[in-house]
Amino acid sequence: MASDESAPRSNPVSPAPARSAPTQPEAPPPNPERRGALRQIAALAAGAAAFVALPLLRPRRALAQEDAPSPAPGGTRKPRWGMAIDLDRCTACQGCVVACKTENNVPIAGADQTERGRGIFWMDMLQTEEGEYPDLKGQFIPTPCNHCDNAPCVKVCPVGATYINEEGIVAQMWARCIGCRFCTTACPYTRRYFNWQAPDWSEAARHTLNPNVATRPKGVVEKCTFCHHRIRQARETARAEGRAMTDADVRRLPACAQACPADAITFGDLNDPESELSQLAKSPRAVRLQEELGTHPKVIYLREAKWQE
Amino acid sequence: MSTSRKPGRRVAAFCVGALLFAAAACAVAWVSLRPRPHPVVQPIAFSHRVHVSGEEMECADCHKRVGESPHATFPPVKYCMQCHEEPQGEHPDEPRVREYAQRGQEIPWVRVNRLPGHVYFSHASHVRDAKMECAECHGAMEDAEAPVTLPQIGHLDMGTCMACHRERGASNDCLRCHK
Amino acid sequence: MEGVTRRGFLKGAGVAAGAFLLPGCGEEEDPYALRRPALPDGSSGMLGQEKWVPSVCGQCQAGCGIRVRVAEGRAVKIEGNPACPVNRGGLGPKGQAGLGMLYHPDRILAPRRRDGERGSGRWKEVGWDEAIGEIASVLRDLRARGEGRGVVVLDGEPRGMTRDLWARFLDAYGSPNHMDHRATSDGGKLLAMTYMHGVPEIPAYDWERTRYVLGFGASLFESWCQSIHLTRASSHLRRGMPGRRVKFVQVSPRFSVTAAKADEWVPIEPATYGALALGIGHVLVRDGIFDADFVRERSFGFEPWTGEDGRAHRGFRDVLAEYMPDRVEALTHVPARTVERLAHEMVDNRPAVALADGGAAAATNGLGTAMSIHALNALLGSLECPGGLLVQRPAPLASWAAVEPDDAARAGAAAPRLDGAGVSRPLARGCIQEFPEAVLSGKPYPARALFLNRSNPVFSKPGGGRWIEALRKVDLVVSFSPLPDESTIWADFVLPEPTYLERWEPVEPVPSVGYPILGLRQPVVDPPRDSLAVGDVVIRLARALGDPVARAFPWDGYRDAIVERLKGVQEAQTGSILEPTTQKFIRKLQQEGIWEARGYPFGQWEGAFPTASGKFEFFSQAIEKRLAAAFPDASSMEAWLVAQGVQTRGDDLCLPHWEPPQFAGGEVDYPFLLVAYRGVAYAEGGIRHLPRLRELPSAGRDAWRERVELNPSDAHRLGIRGGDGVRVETPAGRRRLTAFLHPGVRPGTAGLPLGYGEWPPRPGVLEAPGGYGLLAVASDPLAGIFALQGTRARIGKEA
Amino acid sequence: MAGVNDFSFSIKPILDPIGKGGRGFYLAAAGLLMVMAVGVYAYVQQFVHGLGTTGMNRPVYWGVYMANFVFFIGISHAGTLISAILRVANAEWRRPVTRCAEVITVFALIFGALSVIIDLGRPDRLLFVIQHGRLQSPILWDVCCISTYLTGSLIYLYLPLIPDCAILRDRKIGWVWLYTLLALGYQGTQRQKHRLEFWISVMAILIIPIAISVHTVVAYIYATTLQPGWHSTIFGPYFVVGAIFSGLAGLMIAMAIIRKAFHLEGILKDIHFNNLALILLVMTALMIYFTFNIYLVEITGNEPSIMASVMEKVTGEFALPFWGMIVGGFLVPLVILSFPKGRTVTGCVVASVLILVSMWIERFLIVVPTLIHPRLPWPTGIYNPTWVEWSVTAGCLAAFALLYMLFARVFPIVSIWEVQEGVDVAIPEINKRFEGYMPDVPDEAGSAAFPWEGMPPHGRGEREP
Repeated sequence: MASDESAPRSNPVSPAPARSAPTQPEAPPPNPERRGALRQIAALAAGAAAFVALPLLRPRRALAQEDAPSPAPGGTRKPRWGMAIDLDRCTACQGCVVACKTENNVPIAGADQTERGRGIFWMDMLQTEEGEYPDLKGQFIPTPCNHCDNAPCVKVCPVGATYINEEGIVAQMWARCIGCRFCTTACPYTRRYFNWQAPDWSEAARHTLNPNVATRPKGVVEKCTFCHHRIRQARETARAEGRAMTDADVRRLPACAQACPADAITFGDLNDPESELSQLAKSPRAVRLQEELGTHPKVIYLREAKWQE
Repeated sequence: MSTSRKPGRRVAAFCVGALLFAAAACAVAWVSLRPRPHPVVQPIAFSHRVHVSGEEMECADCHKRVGESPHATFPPVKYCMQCHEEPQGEHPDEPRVREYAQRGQEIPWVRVNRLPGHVYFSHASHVRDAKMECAECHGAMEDAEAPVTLPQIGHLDMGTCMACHRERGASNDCLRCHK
Repeated sequence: MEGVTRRGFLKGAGVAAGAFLLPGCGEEEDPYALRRPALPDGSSGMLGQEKWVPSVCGQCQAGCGIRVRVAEGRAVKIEGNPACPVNRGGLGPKGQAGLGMLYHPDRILAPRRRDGERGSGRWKEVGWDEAIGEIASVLRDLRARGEGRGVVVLDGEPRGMTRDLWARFLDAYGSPNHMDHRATSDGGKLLAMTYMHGVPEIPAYDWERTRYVLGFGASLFESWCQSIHLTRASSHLRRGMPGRRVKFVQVSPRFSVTAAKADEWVPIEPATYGALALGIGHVLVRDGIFDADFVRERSFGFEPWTGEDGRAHRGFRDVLAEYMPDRVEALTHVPARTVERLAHEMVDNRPAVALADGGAAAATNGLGTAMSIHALNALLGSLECPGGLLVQRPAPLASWAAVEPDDAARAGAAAPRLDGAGVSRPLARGCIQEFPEAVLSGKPYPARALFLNRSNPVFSKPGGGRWIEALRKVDLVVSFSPLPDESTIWADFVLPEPTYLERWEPVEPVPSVGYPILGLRQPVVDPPRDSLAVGDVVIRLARALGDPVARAFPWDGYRDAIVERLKGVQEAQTGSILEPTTQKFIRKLQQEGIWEARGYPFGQWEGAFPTASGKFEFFSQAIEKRLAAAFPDASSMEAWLVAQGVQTRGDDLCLPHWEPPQFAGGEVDYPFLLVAYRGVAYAEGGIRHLPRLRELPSAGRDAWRERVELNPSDAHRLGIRGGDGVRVETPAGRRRLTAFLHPGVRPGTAGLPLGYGEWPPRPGVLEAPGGYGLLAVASDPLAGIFALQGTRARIGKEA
Repeated sequence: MAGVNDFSFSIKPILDPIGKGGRGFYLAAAGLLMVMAVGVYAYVQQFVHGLGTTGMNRPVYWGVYMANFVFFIGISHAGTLISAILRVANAEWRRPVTRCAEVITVFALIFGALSVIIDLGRPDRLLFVIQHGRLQSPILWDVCCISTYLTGSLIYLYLPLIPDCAILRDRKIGWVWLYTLLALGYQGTQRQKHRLEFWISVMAILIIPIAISVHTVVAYIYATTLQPGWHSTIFGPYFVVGAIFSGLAGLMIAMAIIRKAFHLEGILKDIHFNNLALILLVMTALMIYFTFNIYLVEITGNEPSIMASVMEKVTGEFALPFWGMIVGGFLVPLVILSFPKGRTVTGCVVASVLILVSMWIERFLIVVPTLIHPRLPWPTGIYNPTWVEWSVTAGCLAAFALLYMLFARVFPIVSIWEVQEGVDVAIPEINKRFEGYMPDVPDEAGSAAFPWEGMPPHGRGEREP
């Protein structure tokens, strides 16, 4: 190849001799070739468009679909589930935490994982302590998922594994989850949990698994469901008895609310103005966590009151 | 070399060849690796035909909880004993039913129809509330001579469920069926 | 075969072929399957089958009613029983975590005999007949040799049928050594009730109507004996009555959950509650705002009085006169203003109650403290009145026929107790923490056989390694436990008992509502293949010993003994279950889980105070009598008091009084005072074996570590950061713990959560694990109450 | 006219490495392969045992992998964007630089995308993104933009490669079958060449908005959440600037290595480094400007949740990397590049290495401190990356370097024909262009108005930056 370097510049179109022969009718008619190129581009563009548009063209999730007539508190209107947690009643016993763990087959983290901060608590206990001895203030806030009406986690999920269902529950379909953890980072309450590894269901621990709730594998996100399976059960019971589900049926329905010895947790339908929850939501003590973010949480906290307040 | 004449074709040929190969490999993999149900062996040669067509029994006579519980459930041996306390025929398996009962054991029927663990399915909802017939899913059991050894509802994937739900106006909310 | 080929293929090729192309590779066939073990009987007939079984929780003594969901043969959830007045459907974390106990991987499933050195951890499974036969032959020999008094039962049950059976056994066999754990838990409160009220039981409270609660160290919402009931009550008192809200004041050195949740927290110097109570009493009397009617008519010893023998005695008024708020401030560091305010608030918001807890009275001045706090209730007129302090009425259980002991039994039972209760600790009912020293010294007589009934003293009693040494010295150690623990390691026999979810037991809860209640504990699932209730073992043991012991146990089994007593409740024909026959009654009780006879009889003053005077005694004549019996004359008593370092003298010993606390370890060598406490997760037997309790979110990331809490300023001074390993040394032992910085710990003290430690317990370790291993044996010199807040410690950063 | 065979400069050093490698090459390749093997082993561990093998936890749900993702995507901006901008701007000195830049784009992009896949809890469900994709999610935007950018960059790399493949084919160097295939029968005819140049310029224009969109949507992944410190309108442009900044640094390091390894001092000349360094200088200044902007606004706003993460960087646990990044990554390079003496090859390499390391730290400091301080009061998060994360990161870097090395051994790393074309076409064009810049010269001044008209081509330096 070294010899070529000295070749005269003035001979730009000099194909290699061995190959030059058949290139004589070199240029096929321009039009077909151009058309071919255009066709290629068109095909490419169409492919790209299809790729981009495919997700859009898919039928939308069934959110808007009419439900089968389902008896709900307050008639045929769809319930919008919410929860009130009265911090003045709560004594931070964490019975709700353990009840939730057992009910929902939430795995035990173990020493190593706990130390790494990987414990899973669908119902968690947020605690703060401020001040210096002896001027101290302490707060204990049981925190389930807030089931925001405007949930930041739902907006970011790339595969629709999380969505807000027709009754306001922010659901997590772990069978769809790809484990990107965008939702966990997007949740301003840090109330979504990732299975960092396969949960350790030892032979003994498996006995305690609730058959109504699936266990989750490694690599997916899980979260509080407002004990959806218990709502379903209550609804089926009511239906079997030929009546509508009432506020009394659901008042202490989720495992946390059921367990609370202080009766601090009230579950119910925010769409039903008569429900106890709706009444509590009107309380001057009612606040929601980080309301300023515009997430519209459906978990309502009732502030601690002062003596003689 | 003549190869340089129609290089586009060569590229195309190469690509098509590669695609064909990949497709073939996938097909082979799919066929050989696809999970297939294998037939199970039932402990007793139970004939649905004899009981349903012959004796005119209803499904719910044995699968008692079908209208009230998520599970249709297998009948306990004591149901069998209501008729088979005394010999009813000459089938060699019939005395074995009594043997189980005498030993205080349940007949170890093997369950064949299964849904994945993250799916919630309620027989009661479908039978009691939606008024569906058993045969709509389970087929003509009144003609089944031999006990069931393979899943009868082989094609039951999520699309099937959702299509039917859509048709009947039932909810397709994910939470409705997933747990 | 196909599955195997497929899996094999995947294993070989999966990773190489690209994980992304073969979804689910390396996972089980159905990646979504709810993985659970095969059903117990292997038949799918049980699919979807489930039931709820009512029972009574056994994770603490509170006796909350529970219902257990049994799905497909497995117990999968515990919930509160709404019918039970103790908890009305609620249930705390301990109760919820009970399944961890039931399905614990370390369950002992058959009786074991030691197979090797003590503590080697080598066991051989034996049959029940063999085990009971061998134990019986040892007991028979001892009795024959006249050493029957050396048989000791450490009983983890302060009440209940099993305890009664053991008591009966020892009565018939002939030993005084039936020791419970109350000296290390609620002993102070119990003695105050015994000596002032005349009732040997801790009080109940009428929470429905109380309007002011002053808790002295009472960790009401954590480890108070009735935390769940109280949680319910506080919820009602705060938000259940529109326009009225009860004030909770918590007095404690450590800023606990209770302190944070209280309306007011009053920080105080450790072990000085008594002085504060006397100070409040002072203000009440000085300002003339105490309940003069009650004091005049229903109490004894408030004013100075003269005895029948003509001796003048001091009255409670004289004692109170000495506790001016300024002096109290100097002792407790509670501002005098606060003392005055608290006194007035209590009077302004009657009915008000003052509560003490194990923590408050658990000091070397425990009895005086407990009496001072209890006396406050009397000054406020809060005894036996709506919203005040009640005496729990017992359920009308029938009693068994009395034991007819033979001479040997009588002689044995009359021997002095090995723990010194009633002897070296004249006012004590029990003093379990001093038992190891008696064993090791062999005085007054050697301990020969030791039965650990639901008791794990190595882990849950102070004294560090002394317990291990003591267990090694006793000839025969038998432990009843469903799980291996730190004490079973040193036992000769481990006899597995079904857990509380698998056994029969009528349960009378810790006093809570005042009116009689009775729960029935029943098996929710079948007990494991080879376990036996302790009650059955006692009966079989007695039978094996033959008469005269066997004569006291005329039943075929434990169930018969239970039925005999339940008969009394049925025959009383009161309460929530009225049935014509005992059998029907029991069946109904099985369905309901609880029997109750609502309504507390207020205003029944007749017999309300079964004391010598028939009144509430500020001046306890029972104490006076006991002291007189223990010390022949004044000089021997004086000598003893001096030797014990007691500063109180004379009548004050019988009155609520203040005694400066003593601590194990000098202030120079051991600069930190350990404030040991039980958190909300402390279940029966600790926390360490139940992961769900260990991992409570409140424990944070260090949940699995054994912790010591330091004030950040102390930690900073020592160069310790949160999470660092620190060495904690006390006169009783040393241990490596993890530092946890907590601004709520009083500077100069260190918080020590109890119940943590390693799991499973390791055989052969001579050091006592867990927080108790660090606590020195310090007791109230007279009353034998264990001083939980009586140990000083040296804390340094671990290199 | 553009020759496939005739060149006015020595192409020997360019063609020499093709198809063969020296001892150094094999040693380096072996070393990189070993690092890669460790990375693959680490990933297999992670795949089998789950993301628990990493140091991530609640609330630090993202860590090194997401930093790598942003970092690699940033590096990828080196090439295509820079070469496209220079091409569109007719900066003639770009000619020897473009190829090595474009290659960086393709490979860096691959590893950027791979970093996200590595970060997935369920990589086996990757295709769900297409099957069930939700276009409302910024991740989908990323998938679209990155795949478009990857396709575009591949085409943009491939188009200028066609004539060079033809050269290799014709000279029968290396894998002739491959070059034959890739050359698509290119013979350098006028029409072929014209068409090639047309499409190259189309791609050059197309690729610029695509490239900008890519890093903007990468920023959106953070900015669309409510996390303190991420939820910022400036994040898109900030990421784009950071990307070009780090990309340039990466490019200069690559160029310096290539120049040294292949003895291309005569082709990749000091002037190229000088010119790139000037762009880098501008980017450094921009980067400082943006960083100043972000932190000033955050600090003056003094919102507690944001301040928690800011203070963690300024005075807390991350103070050392943060100030190291500010000083070592921004200020020192600014000084070095400001002076002509600093814009030598050595100076450029020093500055670039500093910048590259700092930019990785910068990405890390965007991800981690914010997650350590979530909005709700929470005991401060901890994050200690494990060996798995470091190994996978090292493996990715090694694989990137190895691929780059292999490419340089298979294809000419300097675009031969483009350089030649510069000689053939650009010089007269520049002359003409320059003429256009000058005041119109009256006809009577004569035709020899420009004194450089007749000078030999080799005697002139390129003057257009």
